[in-house]
Formats: sequence, structure tokens, C-alpha cells
Amino acid sequence: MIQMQDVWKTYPNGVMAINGMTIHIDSGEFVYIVGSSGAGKSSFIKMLYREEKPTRGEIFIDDKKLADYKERHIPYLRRNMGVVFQDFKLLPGLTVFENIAFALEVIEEKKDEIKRRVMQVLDIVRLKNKARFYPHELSGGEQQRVAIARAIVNNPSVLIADEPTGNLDPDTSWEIMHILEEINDRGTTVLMATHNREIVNSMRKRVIAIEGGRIARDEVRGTYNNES
Amino acid sequence: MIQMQDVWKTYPNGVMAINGMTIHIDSGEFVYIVGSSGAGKSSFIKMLYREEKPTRGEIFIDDKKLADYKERHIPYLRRNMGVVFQDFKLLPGLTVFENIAFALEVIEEKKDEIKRRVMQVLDIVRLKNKARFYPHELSGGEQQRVAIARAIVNNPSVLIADEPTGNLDPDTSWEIMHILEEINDRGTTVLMATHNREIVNSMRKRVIAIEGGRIARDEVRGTYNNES
Amino acid sequence: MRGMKLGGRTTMKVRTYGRHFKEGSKNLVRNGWMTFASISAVTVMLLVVGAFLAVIMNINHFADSLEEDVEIRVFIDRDAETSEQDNLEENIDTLSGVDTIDYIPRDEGLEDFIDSLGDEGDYFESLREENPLNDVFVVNAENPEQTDRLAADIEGMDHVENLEYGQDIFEQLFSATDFIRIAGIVLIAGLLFTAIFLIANTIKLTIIARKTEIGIMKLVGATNSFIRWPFFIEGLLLGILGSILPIAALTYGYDQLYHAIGERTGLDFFEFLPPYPMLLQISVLLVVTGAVVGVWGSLMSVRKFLKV
Amino acid sequence: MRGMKLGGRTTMKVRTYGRHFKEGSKNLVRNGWMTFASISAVTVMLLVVGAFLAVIMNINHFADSLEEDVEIRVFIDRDAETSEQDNLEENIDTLSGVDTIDYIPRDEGLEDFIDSLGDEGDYFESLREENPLNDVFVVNAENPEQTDRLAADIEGMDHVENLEYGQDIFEQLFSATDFIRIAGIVLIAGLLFTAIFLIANTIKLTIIARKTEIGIMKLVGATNSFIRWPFFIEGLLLGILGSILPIAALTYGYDQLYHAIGERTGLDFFEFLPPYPMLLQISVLLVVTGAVVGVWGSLMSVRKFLKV
Ligand SMILES: Nc1ncnc2c1ncn2[C@@H]1O[C@H](COP(=O)(O)OP(=O)(O)OP(=O)(O)O)[C@@H](O)[C@H]1O
Ligand SMILES: Nc1ncnc2c1ncn2[C@@H]1O[C@H](COP(=O)(O)OP(=O)(O)OP(=O)(O)O)[C@@H](O)[C@H]1O
Ligand SMILES: [Mg+2]
Ligand SMILES: [Mg+2]
Repeated sequence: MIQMQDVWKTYPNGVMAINGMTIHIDSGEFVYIVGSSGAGKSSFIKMLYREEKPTRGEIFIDDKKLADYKERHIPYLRRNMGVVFQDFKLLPGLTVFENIAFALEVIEEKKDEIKRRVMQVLDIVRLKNKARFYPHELSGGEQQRVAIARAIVNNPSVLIADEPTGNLDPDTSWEIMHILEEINDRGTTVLMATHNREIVNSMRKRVIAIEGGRIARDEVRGTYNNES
Repeated sequence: MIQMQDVWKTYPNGVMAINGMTIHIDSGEFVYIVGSSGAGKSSFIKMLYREEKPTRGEIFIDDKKLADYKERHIPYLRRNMGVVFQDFKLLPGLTVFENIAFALEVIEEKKDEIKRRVMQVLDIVRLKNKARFYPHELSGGEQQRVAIARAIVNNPSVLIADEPTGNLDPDTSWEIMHILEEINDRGTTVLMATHNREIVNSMRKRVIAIEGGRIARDEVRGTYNNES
Repeated sequence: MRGMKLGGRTTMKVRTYGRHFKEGSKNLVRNGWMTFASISAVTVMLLVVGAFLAVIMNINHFADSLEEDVEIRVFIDRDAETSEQDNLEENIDTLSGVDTIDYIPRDEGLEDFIDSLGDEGDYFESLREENPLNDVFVVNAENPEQTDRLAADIEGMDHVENLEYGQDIFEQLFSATDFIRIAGIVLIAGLLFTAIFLIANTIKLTIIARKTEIGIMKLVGATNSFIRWPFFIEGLLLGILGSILPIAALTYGYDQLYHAIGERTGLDFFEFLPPYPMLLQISVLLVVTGAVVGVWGSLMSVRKFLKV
Repeated sequence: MRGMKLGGRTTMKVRTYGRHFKEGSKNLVRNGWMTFASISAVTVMLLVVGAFLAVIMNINHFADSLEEDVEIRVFIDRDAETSEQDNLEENIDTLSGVDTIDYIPRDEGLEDFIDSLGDEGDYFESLREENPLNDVFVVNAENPEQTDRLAADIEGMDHVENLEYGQDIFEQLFSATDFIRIAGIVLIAGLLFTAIFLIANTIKLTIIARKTEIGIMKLVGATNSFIRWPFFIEGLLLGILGSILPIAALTYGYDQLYHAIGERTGLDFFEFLPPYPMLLQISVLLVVTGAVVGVWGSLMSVRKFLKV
């Protein structure tokens, strides 16, 4: 369960990205985060896995205050969250396989199990034949799919995806969406920032619209644009 | 005028990205390049500004063989092309202003003129207030708009954009599309790889669909998907 | 949400150490040129340090041998009888710290003196008729620092006419060797510091290039120690690999030099230190320095990128 | 499509040079720690080179002065009259290559000799009665290498009883100073090479970190020379900035040393080189080395990233 209480975020350069957000997301929900470019979607997301710290306000994950986490416990927080970064953040020196395996090595999984699981998710994102390639040898969409594979490989309790279909064609996008839905059905909370109107409007879920760092709209089975 | 004659591209790792492409694009055209993830859109585009060289076949730009260009003349070729890269390729050490100005400094433009032009394009992409920021201080969509601004700042004869709206919300995407259309109206050839079905289907232009490194479809006022 | 592990499992599984070792050595290969830059920095700096160490150890050895030559010349009363001379010798011998006592009869002394003058000595042949010299005891202290005390003790004894132990030369030499020793230590310390600084610098640069990657690892849930271990291994290997060449070069070079020059040196007062214990000492110092600096440089540099 | 400029305008506008200079110096600040690493590598290495250069120049100077001390002692026939001695002096004086001729009467010679023996000399006071020595001319050659020839010439003259110019010591010393000189050159060359290698290495590492950026610049239409210029400036500044500290330290340090020790050196046969021309020579060498290595390291490293 994710909770934010009057959270503000001002970046060191003075940009006020989040201006008082209070929100409550239950375990097992599927939430779209929408909003124009620069609205604050990524900032909102980054605070959840503590890439950024809020300037003011409290964030609770599983009823535990994020601010109370000691620095050395943060990795354990992150291991329960799968994150698809907007800019992918793949390790350039590692192959596709190694990139995904890294998320499992970190939790000291057995080698055989790592191999099995990685090949399984590579199958899901249809990149099994690119396992031995390096990120710079992939197309934009392929890199994005690797990022998705890495985020789901260790069955996280929360999946956070920042525009996971930005570089994908509509067909592949739909495949990815069905994967996310399936994961959500298995109990994983899914948060997804997106600009894809088609997807939001067809696959109706809770929609949180951010505008200028504030929540402009929060609808249970919402659409991309305001229906009013 | 851009021309390709039976062009093939095989990457060093053995991936056959382009498999025999013959195409002719006239000066002043507006062309969408569509195709699924990994189809070969970026590879096609990269050969035009010589980031990649074809393995076989000839490419002509303005009736001049690309293969005949001496290494030291390539920069002059590129100065007549504005390119929006799929991964933006902004210089991390330079501010937004400096990033865009760089494309003008390269052609030894006057300082005052540089300033005037940069502020003008920043206005067009609505990022005037972020001129002094560094790329890592921008949201994904803002970075993409800087990349677009840099590509158009020196009034290139050809504008090549690789998924220029991948990280933009629908409204901003439309704004960008109108800018591209305007530039095209002024005589600039525009090539744009995109996954945005909505845009392709509403703003009808020539559509080249790539599948497995070949041209699967080439329609004058086409749609994203095959209409057949 | 499933229970979050906050306990911070502090023990790592054995297979994870294996992974770190593999990862660390893989990184050496992956970073190609950077690895080369680091290793060659280690190599070059250790070579310089090792070479100077060898030179300075030899100079110190030479200084030591100079000090050992410090001796007290006791001029015996010309009136002293043989028994009295023997008495004096016994008295000297009972003093603690006396190493050797040599007796030089006046005739032998004159002979040596005339010889030492070379050609010019010929003009003094006439002296043989009435030898103006004394019989002499040459006393060597066990420890050059005791010379002063011994001299004072001997001076008070009977039948000692005079006593010479070259206070001036001795003190001058003594302070000179001290100076050489201190200068040597300062020089080596300076070089070592320079080497450490430059090696750490180079390693730091290679790690800065991986700053983003370290950040990504943290974002994907790696603990600091998980990230640090491969860097530890990498630094260790860098240092050890970097010390191989200097050790080999020094061992071979010094051995060659020792056998080529050392044995037939024109300067017979100077003696090269034998290769055996010295080269071993230097080698150990170089490996340890390389390894420590490698690890230290590596971990220090990683540290500041771990705060993500 | 508008006409493409293929001519490759080879001349750059003046304002563009201004831009390159500004860009190059800005990069120093932008790259913060990397700049620090490069400059400190230059600083440290040049300091070592400079210090050794000062030491070696002094040693060479010392070796030179040793060589200058090589003199020919001409022992004059005891039977020679004053006029004959004068004759001999004139004859020697006409030889080419003679620098100075000193006359030491036998009495003075004995005095010196007895003095030089110190305490032991007392026993030879009796010699004063019948001085066994000769009168001596001490001949100094203008150039130590001429000593041999001069000695041969003088030996054949009248009233020369004997002649001494320490062939052994002379030759030994001569080859020793040669050895020192060669060893010094080798050492300095080795250190310089090491310095160049490590500095270039460090600069290379900082530029590798900017590999992607160089690629982007090329893709945006920058020519190679447009990209290279700021790197040229940067390397130049790196080298010059890096040489400031070593030059300051050496100048100050040597000056202090010279005035503190140089003037009251116990070893009066050894003389420090005066600071003036030497420090200037070293400074110029350091600045030039720094600048050349900086520029060279920078441009060499950029080169291989320009092929995009
Ligand atoms: N690291 C940063 N430092 C300073 N300002 C930042 C930083 N990251 C983002 N910002 C600013 O904060 C605001 C919100 O950015 P954010 O990345 O959250 O937007 P977003 O909703 O994700 O946009 P997009 O859809 O374009 O990705 C923007 O104005 C942006 O310029
Ligand atoms: N540098 C490279 N080295 C090796 N293979 C590459 C390289 N770049 C692309 N490829 C491969 O070539 C094929 C075509 O890639 P390309 O980037 O052209 O696809 P794309 O159509 O742009 O896809 P996307 O929509 O995902 O960006 C893919 O299979 C990709 O894995
Ligand atoms: Mg974002
Ligand atoms: Mg692409």
C-alpha cells in the first residue's frame, strides 16, 4: 500500500515539481499516471523508490515511513519494487541476459534459477534471440522491453513503469499492456505513467492526472482526458 | 532529394537490419516511417546522415553518392540535415541553450544571431524558461523537445526525426506535429519515424512501412496500419 | 505487499563471493584500455619506487660499512715495556663494547706510512734510521656509536701517550651517513606517496567513468557491499598485476648488475648488497603496495558514487 | 535541397577561435575532478623531474669541478738554478692549452706536507733540517682532456726531474664523472618518459569519459578541427597550470637550500650551482614539457573518437 501525505518536491535548481500531493493507492491496484510533459509524473514516481527525496511531507510504503528507512535498508525496499525507468537505465557493459540477471543476483538467487527466470521473462517480452546482445546493439523499443523484463523478473510487489510504451509500436505496446495486466491480476500493484491515450481509454483503470505538480483528477475507471 | 538503391545493412554482430531497400524521396516531401519495434526504422535513418554505412547498395543525397563523401566532408552533409535522435543525444555538460547553440556555432554563426535563433526555437518548443538548465534537470519530454529545437534551429534542408513524440503527451505531440508541418510547408523535406497511430492516421502524409528490413508498404496518403 | 526484508542480511552466500570474483576479473577485461591505463600506472610507479629502493638500500649499506671502519688508534708510550704493553691490551680488552684489538709495531707502521705516500715516500727512506713513530693498538668498537665512550676510557689508562680516533672525520662521516639515510627515507617516502597518489588518481578516473552504472545498480536493489566487492577484487588484481613487471625487471636487472659489475668493481671499498634478501624484501613491498593502493584507490572512488 | 557546402572551408573565423578558447577553459572548470586529476598528475611528475634535474645538474657541476682539479706537478731538478727554473717556466708557458702555472718552493711544500699529516706530522719536524723535497711547478690545463699531452711535452724539457699527474686517479675520476653524467641523462630521460606516459594516460582517461560527447558533436555537424581546438586549449592550459606549482616549489626550495646550506657547506670541495641560470633552464623545460605533453596527450586521445 502506497500513501503520500502532502508531499512537496523542489529540485536544487529551484524547480517546484510536486506541490502538495496526498494520495492513497491500495495493494493490488492498477493506476495510470497521466499529465502533460513536465507535469511531475516522473518526479512523483522517483520519490516512491527513493531516487529523489521529498522536500516536505511523508510517504508510506506498507505503512512504513520512507523517511525512516536507513540508507542501508533502501536496497531492500527497491527489491520489492520493479521499476521501468523512462530512460531505461540499462547497464551498458552487460548483455541483455546479464542486465536482467543482475536484479536476481542482487538477491543472491541460485544460478540455475536465475537462468530459468531470465529466459522466461525474455520470452515474455519476445527478446529471447537477443539475450547475448549489448544494449547499444538494440533498437529503442528492444531496450525498453529489456527494461520491462528486468523490472518484472523478481516478481516485485509493486511495479512502477515510467512510459513503458513510449518507444513501442501499438501492437507491441498492447502485448506489454497485457503482460502488466496479468501481473496485476496476480496481485502486484501496478503504477504506470503514460502518454498513450489509446491504451488508457481502452483498458480502463484508475487514472491519476497530474498538472503542475498537483493532482488534477483521480478517477476509478477514468480516461486520458477529462470527460467533463 | 533522397534515394536508396538496393541498400543492405548487416551489423557487425550479424543482425541483418536492412535487407534490400530501394526508395526515392523528393525534395519537400513529408514521410512517415512506420513499423514494429526492431523493424529497421532507425537503421534506415542512421544511414542517411552516415552514422551507419550500408553494407551494400548506394545512397544518394541531392544526386551525390554518400559513399563518395570524404570523411572530412561529412560534417557539411550533416549541417544540412536536422536530426532528432531517438535517444535525444544531448550534450550533458551543456545547458539547454548551449546545446541548441552548438548547432549554430559549428557553422560559425554570429553570436547575436545565435542568441536570437536559439531563443526563437526555444519559444517554439515552449522551453524558454528552461534555457539555463542542464539536460539531466529536465523531464523526458522536455529533453525530447530540446532535441527537436536543436534539429530545426539551423533551417536544415532535410529534417529527420526518430520518434520525436515518444515521450510527449498528445497535446504537446500535436504542437510538435504542427511545427513539423509548418517547416515542411516552407520547403524542408521531413522524414519521421513514428509509432503514433493517431498522428499518422489524422495527419495524412506519405507512409513507408518497414517490416524485417524491407519496405512492406509505401502509400502516398497512407495510414498507420495496412488498410487492406 | 509481501513482507519487506529490512533485517539487512549481513552474511553473503558463498556463491555470491564467487560471483564477485568473476565479475571483478571480468571488469578488467571489459574496461580494456582503462585497465591498461591503471595497470601501467601501477607498473611504472612501482618500478621507479623499486629501483630507488634498491639504490638507497645499497647506499645505506655502503654508509654502514663506512661507519664500521671507525677505529681508535692508541699510541703507546715509547718507554712502555712489552709487559706493560700487554697489560694495556688486557685492560682495553676488558672494556665492554670492544670488538677487535690489533697491534701495529712502530716499524710496520713506518713501512705502511712510507708505502702510502707512493713515490714521494722515497724521500723519507732516511727516517728508517731513527723511526719517529710509536707502537699502536688499533681498537675497533662493536658499535660505532660506542667509539666515543671507549676512547675516553682508554685515554685514562697507563702508558697511553696519545689517542686518535678522528673525531672530525668520524663525526662528519657519521652525520653524512645519517644525512644519506634520512634523505633516502624522505626520497622513498616521497616517491611512494607520489606513486600512491597517481595510482589512486588513475583508478579514480576509471571508476568515475562507471559512475552512472553504479547508480543504476543501486536503483535495481544492489547493496553497497554487493557493488563494492567486485571493485575490491578489481583493485586487488590491478595492484598485483601491476607489480609483476617491476618485480621481474628489478630482479633480473639487479641480478645482472650484481654479477656483471658487483664482482669486479673498481671501487673495492664499495660492495653491492647481495640480491637475495634485498630483492625479496623489495618484491614483498611492491606487491603489498600495489595491492593495498589498488584496493584502497578502488574502494575510495566507488564510495562516493554509492549514495543513490 | 539547398546547395551543400563541400568545399570544406579551411579557414576559421576569428570569433570561432575566441569561442574555442572560451570553451577550452570552461571545460577545465566543468570537468572539475578530472581536471584536478590531470593537473595533479602533471604537477607531481614535473616536480619529480625538476627535482632530479636540479640534483643531476649539481652532480654534473661537481664532476666538472673535479675534472678541473686535475693538475700536473712538475718536480724540478734539485740542481737547477733560479734562472734555469725561470726558463723552464717560460717553456711550459709557451705550450698551448696551459691555463695556470704555480710555483711551490720546496720549503713551502714541506710545510704543507707536514700540516697535511695533522698530529702525526709532528714526528717529521726533524725533516725541516734537511728538506728532502723538490721545488715544484703546478700546471693546470685549460681543458682536463689536454693534461695527457701537456704532461708528455713537459716531461721532455730540461731540468724536469720527475712529473706527477695521477694518471690512475685522473682516469678513474674521468670515467666516473662520465658514468655519472650518462647515468644522470638516463635517469632524467627515464623519468621524463615516465612522466609523459603517465600524464598522457591520465588525460586520455578524462577524454575517454567524453567519448560519447565527441560523437554527438560530430553527429550535429562539427568538423574534426572544430572539436579538436577546445581540447588543444584545454591540454595546453592543463600542462601550463600543472607546471606552475613545481616551478614555484623548486625555485623557492632550491633558493632556500642554496642560501642555507650552499654558503656554509662543510664540504668545501663541493659547491652548489647558483640558482640563476639553472632554475630558469629547469623552469623553461618544465613549462614546455607540461604544455607539449598536455596538448599531445589531449589531441592523441581525441583523435580516435573523431571517427563518427
Ligand atoms: N533532476 C531535476 N532537477 C531539476 N529539475 C528537474 C529535475 N527533474 C525534473 N525536473 C523538473 O521538474 C519538472 C517535472 O519533471 P518530471 O520529470 O517529473 O516531468 P514528467 O511529468 O515526467 O514529464 P515527461 O512526461 O516529459 O517525462 C519539470 O519541470 C522538470 O524540468
Ligand atoms: N548498433 C547495432 N548493432 C547491432 N544490431 C543493431 C544495432 N542497432 C540496431 N540493431 C538491430 O537491428 C535491428 C533494427 O534496429 P532498428 O534500431 O533499426 O529498429 P527500429 O525500427 O528503429 O526499432 P524501434 O522502433 O524499436 O526503435 C534490430 O533487430 C536491432 O536489434
Ligand atoms: Mg517523465
Ligand atoms: Mg528506432
